[in-house]
Amino acid sequence: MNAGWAEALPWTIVLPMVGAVLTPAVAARRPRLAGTWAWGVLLVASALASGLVYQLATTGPFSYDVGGWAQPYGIELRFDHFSAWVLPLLLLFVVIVPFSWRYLDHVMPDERRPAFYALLLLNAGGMIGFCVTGDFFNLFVFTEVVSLSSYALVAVGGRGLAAFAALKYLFIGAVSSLLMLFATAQLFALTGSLNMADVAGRLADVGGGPAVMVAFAAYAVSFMVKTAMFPVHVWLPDAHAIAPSPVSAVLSGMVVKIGIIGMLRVYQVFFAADVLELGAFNQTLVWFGAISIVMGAFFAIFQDDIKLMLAYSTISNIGYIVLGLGLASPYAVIGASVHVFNHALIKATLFLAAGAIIHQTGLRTLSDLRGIARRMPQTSAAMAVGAVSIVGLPPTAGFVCKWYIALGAFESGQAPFGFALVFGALFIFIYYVRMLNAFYFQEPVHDVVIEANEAPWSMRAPVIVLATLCLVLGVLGGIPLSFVEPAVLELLPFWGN
Amino acid sequence: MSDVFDAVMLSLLIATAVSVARARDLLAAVVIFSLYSLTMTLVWQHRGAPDVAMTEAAVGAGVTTVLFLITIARTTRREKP
Amino acid sequence: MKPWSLLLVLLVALPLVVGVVNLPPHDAPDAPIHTGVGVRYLARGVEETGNKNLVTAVLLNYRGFDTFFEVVVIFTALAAVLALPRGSAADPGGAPAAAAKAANGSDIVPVSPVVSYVVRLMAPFMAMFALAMLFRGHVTPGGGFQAAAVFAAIFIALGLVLGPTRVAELVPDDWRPWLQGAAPLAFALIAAIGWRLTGAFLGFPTDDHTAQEAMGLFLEVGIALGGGVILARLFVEMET
Amino acid sequence: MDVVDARPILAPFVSFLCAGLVFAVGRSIFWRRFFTFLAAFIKMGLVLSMLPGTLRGVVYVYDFVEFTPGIGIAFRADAYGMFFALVSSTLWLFTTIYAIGYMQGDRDRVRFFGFFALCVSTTVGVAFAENLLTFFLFYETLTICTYPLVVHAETPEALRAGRIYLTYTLIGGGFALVGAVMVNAVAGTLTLSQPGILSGDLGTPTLAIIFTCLTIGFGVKAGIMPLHGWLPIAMVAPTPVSALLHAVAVVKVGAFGVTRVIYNVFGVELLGVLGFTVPLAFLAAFTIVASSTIALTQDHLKRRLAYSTISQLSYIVLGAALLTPLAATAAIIHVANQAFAKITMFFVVGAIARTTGKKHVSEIDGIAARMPISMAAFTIAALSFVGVPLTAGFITKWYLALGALEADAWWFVLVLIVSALLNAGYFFPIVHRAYFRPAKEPWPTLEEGRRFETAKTLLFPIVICAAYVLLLGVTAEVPGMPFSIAQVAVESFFAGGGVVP
Amino acid sequence: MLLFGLDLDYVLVVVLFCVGLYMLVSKSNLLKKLLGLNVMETAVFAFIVTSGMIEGGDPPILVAGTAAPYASPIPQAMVLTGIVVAVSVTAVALALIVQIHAHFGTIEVDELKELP
Repeated sequence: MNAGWAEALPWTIVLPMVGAVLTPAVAARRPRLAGTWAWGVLLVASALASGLVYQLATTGPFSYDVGGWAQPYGIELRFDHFSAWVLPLLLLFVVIVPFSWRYLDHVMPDERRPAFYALLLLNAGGMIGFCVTGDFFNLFVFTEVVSLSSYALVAVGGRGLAAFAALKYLFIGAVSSLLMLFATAQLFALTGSLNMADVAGRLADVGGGPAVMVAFAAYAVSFMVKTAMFPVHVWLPDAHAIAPSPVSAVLSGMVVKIGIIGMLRVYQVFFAADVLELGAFNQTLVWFGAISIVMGAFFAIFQDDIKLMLAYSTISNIGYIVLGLGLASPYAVIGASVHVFNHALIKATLFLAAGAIIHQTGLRTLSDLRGIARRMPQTSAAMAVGAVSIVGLPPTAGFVCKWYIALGAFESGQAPFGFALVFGALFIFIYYVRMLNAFYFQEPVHDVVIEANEAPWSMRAPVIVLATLCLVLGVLGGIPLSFVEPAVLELLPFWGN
Repeated sequence: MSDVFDAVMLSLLIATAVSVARARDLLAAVVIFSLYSLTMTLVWQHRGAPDVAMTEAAVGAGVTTVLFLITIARTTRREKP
Repeated sequence: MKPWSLLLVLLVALPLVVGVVNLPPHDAPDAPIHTGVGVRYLARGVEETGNKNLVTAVLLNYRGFDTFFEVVVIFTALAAVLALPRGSAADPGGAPAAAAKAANGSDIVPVSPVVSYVVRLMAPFMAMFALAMLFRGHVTPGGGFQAAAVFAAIFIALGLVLGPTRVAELVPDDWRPWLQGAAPLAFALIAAIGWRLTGAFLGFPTDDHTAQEAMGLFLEVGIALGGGVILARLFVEMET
Repeated sequence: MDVVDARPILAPFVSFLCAGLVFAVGRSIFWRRFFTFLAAFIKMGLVLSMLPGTLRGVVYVYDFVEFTPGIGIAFRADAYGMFFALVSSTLWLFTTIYAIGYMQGDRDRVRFFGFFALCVSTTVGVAFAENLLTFFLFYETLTICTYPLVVHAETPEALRAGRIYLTYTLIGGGFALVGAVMVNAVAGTLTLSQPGILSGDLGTPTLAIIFTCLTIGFGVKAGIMPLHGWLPIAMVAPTPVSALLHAVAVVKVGAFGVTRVIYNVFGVELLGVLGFTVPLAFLAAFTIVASSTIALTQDHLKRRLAYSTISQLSYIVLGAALLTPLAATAAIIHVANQAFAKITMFFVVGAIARTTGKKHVSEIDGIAARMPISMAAFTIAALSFVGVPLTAGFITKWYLALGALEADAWWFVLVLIVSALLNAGYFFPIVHRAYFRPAKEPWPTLEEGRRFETAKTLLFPIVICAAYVLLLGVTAEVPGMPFSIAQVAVESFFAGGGVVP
Repeated sequence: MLLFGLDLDYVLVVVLFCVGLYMLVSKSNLLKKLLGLNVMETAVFAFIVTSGMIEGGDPPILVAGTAAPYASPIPQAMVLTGIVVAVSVTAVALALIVQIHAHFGTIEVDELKELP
């Protein structure tokens, strides 16, 4: 009854979960086997995901009824253009995991590796589920799986300080999940159903009362917290800086995007029902986005620790995406949705390269890492490519989305935000120039930097692959853009233009 | 009659919640919290949700309270003002 | 009273109150909840799932996918506790904390004989009650989680009395990682079987009641066992 | 008419590939030189092979990738693009020869030659850009690729120069991006193939914002007066970098951009109506005069040349701003004239610094005795800048004056005369010192067995470029030479109206 | 039960939510914050189950003793899952608190802030 690859939809979610559950069992005797096991599971999952994307490309969005129950009665999994983000997400995981094999040597003793890789797999599975589910309560459960594994992954590396940062993240994350649960309950009380498409239908005849407004507001605030937007971004810098680098790459690149994809899902439901007038909300999104860009870039300039600075630049890039969404013009939303992927790719490159450098030298601040490029040429080159692409300069992936979001800004007549977008990001380049100068053009100070040798092959290969992808996608950026376009145009009529 | 029971139970709940907040000694706070869970069990039972009542009793009052007690054993018992 | 936090609480509270108050009255029979999706579960729930207790029916059958990942969340909690670095700053290697060691070398915290006798006396009855809850789950209130919680309670009580290491021996070492994952693995297995039988992931065959019964029971046992071991292991890990 | 052909993308790709190879295999000196020369010759071959077609009015087009309908990366070798590509690829060849000689025993040559090839590949990319997106893409990549060259010496003031260079060019890049995006939003298309894609009814305020953003964006690199600050400071870079980049590649990209905006984005008729180019023309005129006066005061040879570059570039901007076919021809042809003359001067200054270590005007008394050929070339270039007949410079000034008269802005002719005098003012003292002043202390004599004054690799490009200056001066009317390509380009710009000479 | 026109059950649930939130925000002891979080969680579960109630409804178990109208089973299933999730989050938080105390020797946020 389901078209070819659609059968694989539930298994793509369940596979990483079962893989995670089995990791302690598989790696009981030899803990280091956990890494290879996790990699294998992710490879199979990405094979399934590419089948799903192929199915999406050929026959358009499809859905899968779990348990055989018809649409509103059981849980429906819906695979549409926005959930195609699952494939690049898994591919990034497939690249990040090999990096972590050698990286974990200086982070944790071996017997804790199975638990770490279990958490990583659970995180991946949770995010796949989040992007694919078509049921509100299911969305909440997947958010919990992702959040819980993220809290733990942050605390895995350091000692007391990491635990404190993780606990701050936990408290804010738990409150935001509670708001999401409250909004789900509110919608359930109003419509009597949990299936997104069904709720949209029933919401139309419920009409736009204050209760519906509060439900939307609760969802919006919850996703704003999850994606670390301007007023509620406080938890992100410490959490992402203290976490081990592969974890920071996962957190900054993908876990933060949960809020964005959630917001897109909620947009789809509330606008299909057409019960809310969204001009004011879009405007606040645009303002918060713009402030996030400038504020993230501004704080990033004053950091000396590389990873803390990368965490702040995540806030700035999330501001991009939110600004794009808030502008609600076709080009801006296309640019924002593709930037979800591009930013994940670039941020993964930067964090892994920084991780490799920290792994080899043990130093984290810019002033200590002077002249590292001589001894670690390839990693520093990847860092340079990442730096250029995060600011959005042309030959790299970041540029194309910046062009589209700016185009959307000018097309919808909000020119000042176009200017803020373009020049807000240049702030951050001041730090990157300092970094590149320190890496390439200054003499090393510490002797550990002088004799540092290039990262081991299993760490260098992922970094190089990601860096080349950053460059290649700058030119071939068309593929994700043309892929996302139909979904955005299908969504846009509801935005009133 | 059931409305009066409802009102009393919910106000008792809020009273226990506030006293958990005010309790200085962490052990006392945890014990009051388990009392809070047990009251909540009664509320569930009254609202026609026996399954939830039993889970709340077993998991909410049972396991959570024990975990809190273990943590207090491993950390401090007094809350500094 | 801290003014700033009061302000924040009010800022959050007011919209919630506004939202909540405008809902249809909470126990009105014509509220959308009772006229929405729930009607079908109440009307045809029993003969479609074979469960008289509709909550269990919804939990395991209609919305089994939710419960699958709820069990995964519990496992995540255990994985998190296992992944965190343990041990105090003094001996960061995560060696069992010295504090738990009582004076006489064994790790029994001195407990009065009355308590230990009562606990050891009560243990079998608690186990009996847990099994009852487990097997009657599809008829009376109860089911996997409650049973899991009671099993864990037995482990924890015995652990307090006999010392955590003795209790840990109850679950043989090379079995432990498999038992830990019992719940999600059970769900995955049932999902596979359901897929073969009915062509839908986690699909229970609506006509064949015995198969439904067996699969439901298998899930309940899986959840009880898995949940119990995980909660007990949480206790043991937090203790040492 | 448009012919689909892969050569417009192959030309930039060749030197991009060469950069990759140099980075990969650069350790061995032979292979590095081999690849650089091979790429230079192939690029020259590709561009020359397209020349006959361009002269016949054929335009080679190649759509590389389409992001979403209407926005993508595409290449188009129209007459003006071909002209600029021809100039920069020939000069890349000579500068490579010069750089090999100049960088003898220097450090980090792999990095130098790699980024050097990258810069030229982006310059040719800019020349062949079919739409503003591709143009901007290569424009910003050029900024990033030139940064390592500017800070090549890794001395504190090199880093300071690099930082200033980046601040200017990136802020300029920001304005250019905003302008390009507004064009895309307002006009719906980005193509540079039409003689003007904006229409009058978009409202003057929007058009004014677009014009200012684009002019500031490209003006930074074109060194128009308030935005020129980075150019003199960037002279700290090694001479081949100053020669090719700050005399040809980087600054010409800026001027090329301004002319593209005037001719292809706005179009001559619209600008005639709107009158935005009048203030631009005044600004250009001011830049010509002001930077020439500053050049008078500069004792450091390279800084004097830098200020002379700033003033020469504004000739191009002025020519474009006059909106008449003759002035347009002058503007386009000046791209070549100024390039060859300025590069000769930089080569000579570099040769002097390399052989005698003298960097200041006051120190080169009587150098002609020691380095006769170089100084002869320098004199030819100086004559060309002053505008003496038979040299390339004369043609530009001649057509620029005609253009100014055609646009009945007679006072521009005055500006030209004043600037010619000023040019004489700061070049002739150098020539005078070199030939007629006795050397303060005897110049280090030729080592035995050396027949020429400096290394052959330095001397050969100097002589060739000086010859080119004369060649361009003489062969204005000969078909097939750069001047005729300029005329084909002007025809396409003024397809709408105006008479073509 | 209606009180000045407001649905009392729902309002009390929100009040409970605010007590929990206040505890989480204002208390400086991490354990107290966690207790506040638990109170908030139970408050939201109370809201869900209350919304599933029905006038004089029996639990949705179709055996001899019970008769229509039945309380809706879906909210109860949601709350069951919610409680289990709440326990897991609490367990992780407690593990972190033990870790913080082991390293810093205190679980008061005010003191933790002063440490480097």
